[in-house]
Amino acid sequence: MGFTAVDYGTMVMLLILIAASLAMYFIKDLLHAVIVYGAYSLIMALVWLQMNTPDIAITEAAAGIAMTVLMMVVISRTSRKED
Amino acid sequence: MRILLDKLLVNYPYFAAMILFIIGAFTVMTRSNLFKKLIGINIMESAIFLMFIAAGNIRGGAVPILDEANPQAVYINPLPSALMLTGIVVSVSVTAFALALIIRLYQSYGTTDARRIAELRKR
Amino acid sequence: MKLGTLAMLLIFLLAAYVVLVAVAELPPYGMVGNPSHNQVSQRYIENAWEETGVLNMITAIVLDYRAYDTMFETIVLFTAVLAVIITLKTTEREGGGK
Amino acid sequence: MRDFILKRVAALLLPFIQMYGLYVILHGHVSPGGSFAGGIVVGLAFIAFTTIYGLERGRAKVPEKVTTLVESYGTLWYGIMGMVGIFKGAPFLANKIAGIDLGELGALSSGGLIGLIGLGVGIRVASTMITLFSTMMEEES
Amino acid sequence: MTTTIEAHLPVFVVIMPLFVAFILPTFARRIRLVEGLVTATTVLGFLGAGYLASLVLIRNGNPISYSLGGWPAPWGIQLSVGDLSCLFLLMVASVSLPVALFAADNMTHEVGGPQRATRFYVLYLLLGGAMAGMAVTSDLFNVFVLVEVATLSCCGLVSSSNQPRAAEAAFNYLILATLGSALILGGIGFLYMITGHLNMGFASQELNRVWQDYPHVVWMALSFLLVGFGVKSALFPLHVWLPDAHSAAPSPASAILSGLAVKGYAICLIKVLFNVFGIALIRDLSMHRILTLLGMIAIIAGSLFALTQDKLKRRLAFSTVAQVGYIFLGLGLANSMSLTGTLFHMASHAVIKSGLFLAAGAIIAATGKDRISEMAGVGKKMPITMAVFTICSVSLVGIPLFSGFIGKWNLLLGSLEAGNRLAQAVIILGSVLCAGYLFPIIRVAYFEPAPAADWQDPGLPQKTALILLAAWVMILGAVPGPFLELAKRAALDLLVVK
Amino acid sequence: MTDLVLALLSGAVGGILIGLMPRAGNRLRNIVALVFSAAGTIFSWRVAGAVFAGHTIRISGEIAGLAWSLQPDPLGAIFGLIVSTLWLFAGVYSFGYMAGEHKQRTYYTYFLLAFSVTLGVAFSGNLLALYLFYELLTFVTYPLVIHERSSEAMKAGAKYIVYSLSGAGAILIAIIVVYSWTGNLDFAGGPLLAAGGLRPGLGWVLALFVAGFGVKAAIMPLHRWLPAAMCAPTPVSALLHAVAVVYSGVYGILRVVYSVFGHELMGQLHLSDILPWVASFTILVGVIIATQQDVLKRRLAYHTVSQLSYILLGAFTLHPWGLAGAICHMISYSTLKVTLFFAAGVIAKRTGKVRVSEMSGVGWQLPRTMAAFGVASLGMIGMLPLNTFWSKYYLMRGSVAKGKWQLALVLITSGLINAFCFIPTVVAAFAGERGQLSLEKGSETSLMLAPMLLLAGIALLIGLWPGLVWPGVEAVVDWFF
Repeated sequence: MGFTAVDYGTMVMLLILIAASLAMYFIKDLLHAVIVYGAYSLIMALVWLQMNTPDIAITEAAAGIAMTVLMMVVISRTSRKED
Repeated sequence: MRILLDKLLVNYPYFAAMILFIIGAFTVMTRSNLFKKLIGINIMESAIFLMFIAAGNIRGGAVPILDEANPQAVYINPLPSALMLTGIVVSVSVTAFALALIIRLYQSYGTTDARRIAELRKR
Repeated sequence: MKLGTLAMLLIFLLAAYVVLVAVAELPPYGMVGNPSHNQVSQRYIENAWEETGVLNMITAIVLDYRAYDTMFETIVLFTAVLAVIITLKTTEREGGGK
Repeated sequence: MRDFILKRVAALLLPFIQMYGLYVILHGHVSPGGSFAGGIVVGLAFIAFTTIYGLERGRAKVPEKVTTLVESYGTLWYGIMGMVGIFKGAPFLANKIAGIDLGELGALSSGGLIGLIGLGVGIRVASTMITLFSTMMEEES
Repeated sequence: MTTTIEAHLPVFVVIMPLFVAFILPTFARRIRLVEGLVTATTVLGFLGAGYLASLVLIRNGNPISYSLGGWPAPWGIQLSVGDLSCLFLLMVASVSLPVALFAADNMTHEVGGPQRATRFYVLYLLLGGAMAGMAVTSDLFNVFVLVEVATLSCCGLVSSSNQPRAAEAAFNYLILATLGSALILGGIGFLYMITGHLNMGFASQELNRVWQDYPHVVWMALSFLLVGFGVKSALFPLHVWLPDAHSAAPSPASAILSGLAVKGYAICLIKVLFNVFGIALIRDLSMHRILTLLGMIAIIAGSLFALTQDKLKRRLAFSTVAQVGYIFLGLGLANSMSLTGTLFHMASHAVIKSGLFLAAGAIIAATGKDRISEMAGVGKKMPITMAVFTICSVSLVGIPLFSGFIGKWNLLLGSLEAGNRLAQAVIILGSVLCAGYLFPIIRVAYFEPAPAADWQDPGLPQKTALILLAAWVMILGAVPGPFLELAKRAALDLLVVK
Repeated sequence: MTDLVLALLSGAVGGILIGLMPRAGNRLRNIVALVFSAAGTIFSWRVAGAVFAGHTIRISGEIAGLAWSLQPDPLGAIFGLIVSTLWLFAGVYSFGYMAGEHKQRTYYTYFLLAFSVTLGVAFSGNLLALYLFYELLTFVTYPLVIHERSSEAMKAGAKYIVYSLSGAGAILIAIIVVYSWTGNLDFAGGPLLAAGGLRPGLGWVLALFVAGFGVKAAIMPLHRWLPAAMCAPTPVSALLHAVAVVYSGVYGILRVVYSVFGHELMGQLHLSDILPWVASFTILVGVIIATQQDVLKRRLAYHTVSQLSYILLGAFTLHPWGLAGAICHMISYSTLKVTLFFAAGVIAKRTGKVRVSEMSGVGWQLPRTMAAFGVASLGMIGMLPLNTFWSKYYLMRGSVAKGKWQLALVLITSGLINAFCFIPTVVAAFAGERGQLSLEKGSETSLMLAPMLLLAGIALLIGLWPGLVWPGVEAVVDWFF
C-alpha cells in the first residue's frame, strides 16, 4: 500500500488528535481542557496543511484561536472546575 | 475482520475522523458540564470537516492555487475545501452562541453543570 | 450514573463498529480516480482562472461559483451575533447607545 | 512594570498583526487564506488590544455603534454586490457573466467583484469578533 | 422592471426578508417603523409566493430553475421552484403574516424593550428567509447552510424570552440541533464522496448508478440524514428538546417554531429522501418501513405525553411531536395519496398550530395563568381568542369541513393503498387522543364557572391575526383548491422514478 | 328544496339567535325556541310529504374534492318525521321542566342546534354528509350532557366524547375503504357495494361500520356511555338518549345494511348470521340489567339499550317483514319511551323521588302522569291496543320467515321480562297508601303534562289504527327491496 512519509506524519498527528479528544473528555479542569482544545485545533490545522489545503488550515488556525480565546473569556467569567 | 482492518488502514483519515466523531458525540451525551458538551460538539464538527477534506485530497497532489510555473501539477479537488470554509464559520457561530448561553445560565443558576441546572429549575 | 455512562459507551461502540464498516467501503483515500474527482472539480481546476479571474480555486468557489452559500455563511455569523446580543443584553439602558 | 512592557510590545506588534490580517483579506484570491481568516486575525488584534488596555479603551477605539452598523451593512454589502448582477441583466451574484472586468490575472485587483465582496466580509468578520468578545466581557448591564 | 422581478422571483423571495433584516437594526429606536417594515415584508413575501405558485400551476408542474451567478447546475447552485417548493412557500407566507401581526403589539412587552424586540424581528425575518431558501434550493450543501441559519435563529428566538428557563431550553436545543447538523453534514459528505455531486438531480442520477458498489455507505448516509433531520424536526425519540424550547419561547416565536421551523427541516428531509435517494432506493433499503414505524410511535407517544401535561404551552408542544409523527407516517407509506396527505397535513398543521399557540399566548398574557386547570371561564371573558382556539382544535382533531380532515383523509386513503391496517388504526387513535388532550382545555374554558377577573381579548392587531388564522383554517378545509392541487402534484413529482 | 334548506336551517338559526341574546327573559326565549322548532317541524313534514309523493329533493356540492349531498329517501324522511315531531313535544315539555333551572340560554342554544344536526343526519344523501353530521352531533349534544356541571356529569361527558369519537374513527376508516373501492359515496344509486360483489375485507368493513354506529346505537359492549349520560336534564335524556342520538346510530346501521351493502350482499356475508345474535344478546341482557336498577332513569336507560336492538334485529333479518317491523318499532318505541321519560321527569320534579322503591303511592298524587306511565309500560310489553304490538308482530314474522324462529323466542322472552320491569312499578304506585307526600309546587303543570298525554294518545291511536303509519313503512320497504 506504499505509505509515504507524509502519510506517516499525518497518521501520527491523527493519533495525537484522538489522544487530545480523549484528554478533553477526562480532564476535570476546564481551563486545561480548553488549552488542550487550542492545541487540538492547531494540530488539526497542521493535518489539513498536510492534506494540501492551506486555506482551510489558516482559517482553522484563526478560528481555533478565536474560539479558544472566547472560551477562556467565558471560563474567566464562570466557574473553572467541572462539578 | 482482517480485510476490514486493511481497508480502514487505507482509509485512515476517514477512520480517524469517525473515531473523533464518535468520541465527540460520546462527550456530548455523557458529560453534564456545558463546556464539555460544547467541546464535544466542536470535536464532532471538526471530525466531519476532516472527513470532507480528506475526501478532496490527492496523495502527492498540488495545492489548489494555480501555479503557472508548473503546468503538469495534479491539483486536489478544491470543492470540499471550499465547503468546509463555510462549515468552520458555522461552527464558530454555534460556539459563540453556546458560550453566550453558558454565561447567561451561570448568571441565573451559578453553575455550569446541566444536571444541577435541571435540579435547580425543578425546585 | 456510572451505569448509564457504561450503557452509553456500549451503544456508542456498537455505533462506531457500524460506522467503521461503512467507512471501510468508501473509495480509497487520496486516489486520483475517486468519484469525487469528476467533471465538477475538473472545471473548477481548469477554468476557474479564466472564468473568475482568481488564482486560488478555493476563493473562486467560495466567492463566485458558490457565492450563494457564502452569503448564507455570513448570515449565519450575523445570526449568531444577534443571538448572542439578545441572550446577554437582557436589559436596555435608557437612552444609552445601542 | 509587567503591564508597561506588555503595553509597549503590544503597541509595536498590534499594527503589524492588523496589517497581516488585512493582507490576508486582500490577497485571498492569489494566495492561501481568505476574508474569513483575515477578518478573524484583524478582530483578534483588537481583542488583544482590549485585553491589554482594558475594555473602556477598547470600546473607545471601536464603539458599539460602529460595530452594529458594520455588522448589518457588511452583510447587506454582500447582497448589494449580488444585486449588481441583477442590475446588469444577469442572475443574482453573477460576476463575469454580468460583464464585469476581471482584470489582470494574479494582480490584486483581479477577480471583478470577488475582491470587493471579500473585503466586505473580512471587515464584517473582524467586527463580529470584536462584538462577540466585548459582549461577553461586559459585566451584566 | 416587472419582467426583471418575475425572472428573479425565486431568489427574491429568499433574499428580500434577509435584506430587510439587515437594515432593521438601524431603526431600533423606532419600533413602529420596524413593525411596519416586518409586516410589509411578510405581505410582499405572501404576494411573491402566491405569484410563484400561480406561475408553477400555469406551467403545469414544470419547475422554474434559477442558476445563481449564472453557473449551470453541477458547478453552481441551482434553485428550482416546483410544486413542493410553492406549497411550502405559500405555507411560510401564510403563517408568518399573521404571526408578524400578532407580534406587533406586545413584543416589546414580552421580550423587554424596543431594541430587544427589533432583534427579535431580525431573527424572525432571518428564519423566514432561511425557510424560503429551504423551499427553493436544490443543492445539498446549500440545504446544510440554510438549516444552520434556521437553527441558530430558532435558538435565538427561544432565548429572546427573558427567563433563565428559556436560556436552558435554548442551550439544550442548540446542542442537540448542532449534533443533528453534524450528522446532516456527515450524511452529505458520504453522499458527496461516492457521487461527486452536490446538486440533487445529478447526485440522484449518480447514486442510482453506483449505489450497489457502496451499500453500507448509502445506508450510513441515509441513517445519518434521517437522524440529523429527525432531531431537528422532533421525531419522537429525538424530540426531547422540543417541549422545553417551544414552551419557554415568547408566544409568536412558539407559533413560528412549532408551525414552520419543524416543517422546514421535514421539507429538507423529503427533498433529500425523494429527490436524491429516490423512491426505488428507499424501497430497496426498506427505509419506508422504518419511517412508518417511527411515525406511528411518534403519534401514540406524543399524544400520550401531551395528555399528561397541565401547562398549556407544553401540551401544545407535545401535540406538535404527535403531528410530526403523521408527517413521517405519510412519508413512510410512500404512495401518492399518503404523500398528498402528508404535504397537506403539513400545511394545515402549520396554520392550526400557529393559531393554537397564538391563542394560548393571548390567554396567558391576559390572565397570567399558564395551567389548563386554572383557565376556567376564559371562554366567557375572551370569546374571540377562545373561538379561534376551538376552531383550530376541532380542525386538528380532523372533523370534516376543517383543514385537518383533508390531510387525514388522504393519509387514510394512502394507508389503505399501502395495505397497512395498523397505520389506519394509529391515525384514528391519534385523532381520538388529540381530542382527548385538546377538548378538556375547551371544556374548562367554556363550561366551568368563571372567577371574577378582568380578562379581555387582546388588542386589534392580535385579534386580526387570530381571526386571519381561523379563517385560513376554514378556507383550507372548505376550498383547499390550489393547496390540495399543489400537494397532489408535488406527491406525484416525488414518486417519479428517476 | 327550499323546504329542505329551511328545515335544516331553522334549528341552527334559532339556536344561534338564542345564543346571541344573553339578557332575554325566559318568556321571550321560550317563544323563540318554540317558533323555530315548530318551523323546523313543519318544514321537515313538508319534505317528508314530498318524498313520499315520489319527488326527488337533492342538494349536493363538494368540499375539498369530496362530494357531499343531501337527499332524503323514505327511510330518511321517516327518521326526520320522528325526530322533528318529538323535538316539538320535548321543546314544549322543556318549557315546563326547565323553568327555574340554571343556564337556560346554553340549554336552548344547543337544544336547537342539535335539532338541526339530527335532521342533517336524517336527510344526508351520502356517507360523507352522514359522517359529518354524525360527528357534529357529538359536539352539539356534549354541552347538554354536562348541563348539570357536577363532577359526575363531567365524567359522563368525557365518557360520551371518547366513546363517540372512537366510533366515528372506526366509521371513517370504513368510509375510506368504501371510497377507495367505489369512488362514490352516494346512496341514491342503490347499494354502493352491491355492484362489486363479494370481495375480501367486506366483513371487516361491515364490522367497523357496525362497531362505529353501534356506539351511539348502544350495542351491548359499547353501551356504557348511555346510562352514565342519564345525569342530564330529563328532556335531554328523553329526547337525545332515548331517541335522537341513539336513533342516529341505529339509522346509520340501517343505512349501512341497506344502502351501502344492500340486503343481497349482506345475505352472502358470514357476519350477517352473527349480527342478529349480537342484537338478541343486547336485547336480553339489557332488559335483565334494567330490572336490577333502582333509579328510575337508569332503569329506563338500560331498557333503551335493550329496545334499540329490536330495531337492529329487524334490520339484520334482511327480510321485508323484518325491516317493516324495524321501521314500525322506530316509530312506536320513540313515542312510548319519550312518554316514560317525561313521566319520570314529572315525578322527579314534583316529588323529588328518583328511585323505584320509593314510589309507592305516587300514583294517587300524580294520577294523570302515572296513567300515562302505565299506558306506556303496557306498550313496552307489546300489548294489543298499543302500537308496539304491530312492530313486534312484524319482527317475529320476519324472523320466522327467514327461518330463524329462535329470534321470535327471544322477542317473546324479552316481552315477558319487560313486564317484570315496569308493571310492578305502576302497581306499586297505585297500590301504596295515599301517603302524606307533599308536592313541591301545586300539581302537574300543563306544559309538562300536555305533551306527555298527547304522546300516549298517539301511541294508542297508532295501535288501534296501524294504517296511519303503514304507508310510510311500506314505502321504505319498497325502496330497499
